[in-house]
Amino acid sequence: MLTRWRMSCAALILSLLACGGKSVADQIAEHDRVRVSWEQTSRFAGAEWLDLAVPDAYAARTLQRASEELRSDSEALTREQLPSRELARLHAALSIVRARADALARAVRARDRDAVIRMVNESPRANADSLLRQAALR
Amino acid sequence: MKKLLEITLGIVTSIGGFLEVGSLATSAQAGAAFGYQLLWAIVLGTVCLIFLVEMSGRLAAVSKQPLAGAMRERFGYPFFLIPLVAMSLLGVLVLASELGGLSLALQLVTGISFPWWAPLGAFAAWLLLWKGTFSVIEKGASLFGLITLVFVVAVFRLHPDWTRAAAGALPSMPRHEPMRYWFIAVSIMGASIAPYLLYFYSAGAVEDKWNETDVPVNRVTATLGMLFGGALSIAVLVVAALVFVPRGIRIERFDQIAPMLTPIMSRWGFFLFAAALGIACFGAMLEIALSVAYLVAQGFGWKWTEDARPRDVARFSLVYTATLIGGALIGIVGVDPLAITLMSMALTSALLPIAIVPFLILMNDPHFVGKHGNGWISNTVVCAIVALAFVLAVVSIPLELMGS
Amino acid sequence: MDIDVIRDLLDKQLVDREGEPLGRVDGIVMAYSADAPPRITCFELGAQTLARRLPRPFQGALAWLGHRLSPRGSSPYRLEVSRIIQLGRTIKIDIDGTRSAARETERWVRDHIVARIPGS
Amino acid sequence: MSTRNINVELLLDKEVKDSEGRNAGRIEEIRARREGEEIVVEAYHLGPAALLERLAAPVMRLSLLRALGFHRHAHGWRVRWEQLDLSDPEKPVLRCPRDELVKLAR
Repeated sequence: MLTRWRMSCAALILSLLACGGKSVADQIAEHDRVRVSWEQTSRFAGAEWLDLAVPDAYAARTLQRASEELRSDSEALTREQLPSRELARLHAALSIVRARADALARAVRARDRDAVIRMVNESPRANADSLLRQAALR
Repeated sequence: MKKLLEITLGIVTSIGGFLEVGSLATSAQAGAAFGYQLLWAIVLGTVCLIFLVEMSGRLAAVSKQPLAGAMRERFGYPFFLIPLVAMSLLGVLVLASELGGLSLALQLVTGISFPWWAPLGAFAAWLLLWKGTFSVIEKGASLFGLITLVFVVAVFRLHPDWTRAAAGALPSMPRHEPMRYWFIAVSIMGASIAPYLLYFYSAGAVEDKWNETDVPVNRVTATLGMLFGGALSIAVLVVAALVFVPRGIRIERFDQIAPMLTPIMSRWGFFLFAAALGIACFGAMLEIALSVAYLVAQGFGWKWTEDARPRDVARFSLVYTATLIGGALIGIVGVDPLAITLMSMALTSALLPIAIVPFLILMNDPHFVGKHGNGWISNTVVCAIVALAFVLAVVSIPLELMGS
Repeated sequence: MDIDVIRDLLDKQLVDREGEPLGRVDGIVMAYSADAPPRITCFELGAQTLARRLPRPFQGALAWLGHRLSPRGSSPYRLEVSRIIQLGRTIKIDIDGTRSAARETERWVRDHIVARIPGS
Repeated sequence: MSTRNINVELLLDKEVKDSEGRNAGRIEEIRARREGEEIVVEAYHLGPAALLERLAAPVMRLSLLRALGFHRHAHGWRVRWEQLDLSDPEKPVLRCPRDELVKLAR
């Protein structure tokens, strides 16, 4: 009786580990999700700073944090074995978003409102309606 | 009339004391990542907590024994060490994450960098415990805790689609990122079913000298208080969903949560969030440090009360001081508070059976609770939810550790 | 009056004349002789008694810790059963807690640590 | 006859062998009575395990478990003080065959 019980335990754990290991598509989707999230976090920090809704120190630190997180994500990218075409696309997108986060951080520290306005308008805006519908919030 | 005052006070203290860094962080992250879909975890956690809080108050009122003391007497010394050690270590870890929340709040308000705040926050909490009495702490921390009602105001100003929100209260399978979904569900349940709340609540009932007549009052205060508390967590989740989802923001780091109220209340929203986070965490730190001290002192039979001067309850005071120092040390290390918070909440779920199963057995022992024993409803509800939390935790924690 | 020694005495809370806690019944000593009914003679308190109740591997650790913490070293403190005033939810003992050795560790922690911190 | 001090809490869960060396259960409880200032031991209760006894009693009240068929079949014996030889507390031995013991009403 005991061996049968131990066998079923091993089967359970194996199945969990299988679904634990991320497939390539999952990894790429995760990188896209992280990048978009930090891109929108930077845009949101800039916009709220322009509305005087968040203090300068918070906006600057969040933008700097976004840049650091994007850097560590691109480092993680180099460690993963992904198809080279996808690798190039992800790296390119990451560097653009990171550059904008750094620029926004500098502009906020320098209190250069015009630069921040320009960069916030330039950066892509998340499609609110489709996101709300996807998450069944509307 | 006295009973009415006691009920309102009981409800107020549980609302104020409910939200802390765990429920705030997990609800916000759940809303941002999965919309209303994880509402069921808060509902289950709150229902379970209502039964547990009511039971711990009833145990104290009927047997005049707080939870930890009754556990030592009922199960004997060697067995009692397991919940003692598990809950004390968990208490220090959860306290560290509360300290992380408080430090972040202070950083948001002052703009000064974050690791420096941890020892200061711990010292302030220690000072209040050293000089204050139990009623000052319980009532004060909870009355200030009412600031967390700002999330309820925010929810009504966002006009959510209530029918879709209600749909979230029914458990459903995740459409994306299943591992993350179950890990946050476990963290939410760990955040709401906080064992330290039971030790604190039962010790408070003994300090306030409850008796059998307080059992019905306790049933009302526990139910309504925790219900409002649960509603607060739901409010945080709904606001996070309606603010972060349309903006495509997922919560990876704690400070991403900070501007949660600014789209609704602009600069006021920013500072109200920081104040709510800071006060909620400070209140929780006091409760956790005291509950570890209650656990250890009652377990070994030392004199324990918060209403005496520290020198008259030397070892009791020493334990809460050590707990705060332990929390501060982990806080100083400066590990990302969101990571500590989520993991300590998930670990709470995994360790729930150690704290709750002996408690359930106690509540069915006529030697302790006489005719006020548990009905089959509370036994089955608590068993089912604790078993669910435990299984989910055992499954999702390894996956999360492997994933990150 | 019938007593279930384990359920009614072991691990129970001990209090002195004024009801101040003395500690818990960590151990119970029974005088055993082959030809007369054994008698429960005294209660034992202290880390050393607690250490002995642990499974073998842990005993060393707690005994060492107990030795460190309790200044009087490792011999456990004993309270004669004859001094019991009242058996019930707690066990009341006819002694003055403030001077009794049962609270020696409490006094040691108070005098050497807590009293030195201002505002205590 | 020499008297020796035995720590009761260490007796708990000790396996008791009967005169033929077979396991007669573990010491779960000690029934005593208070005579003036003295507490005199009358009998020992043997059963599956002390902790199980402490857990089992209330848990069996859970109608849920009884419904699932976990009915109490645990049995135990009541051993009078003179029937138990504790000269070596590590190895308690019965001074009589097991069938002379009184079954515990559970």
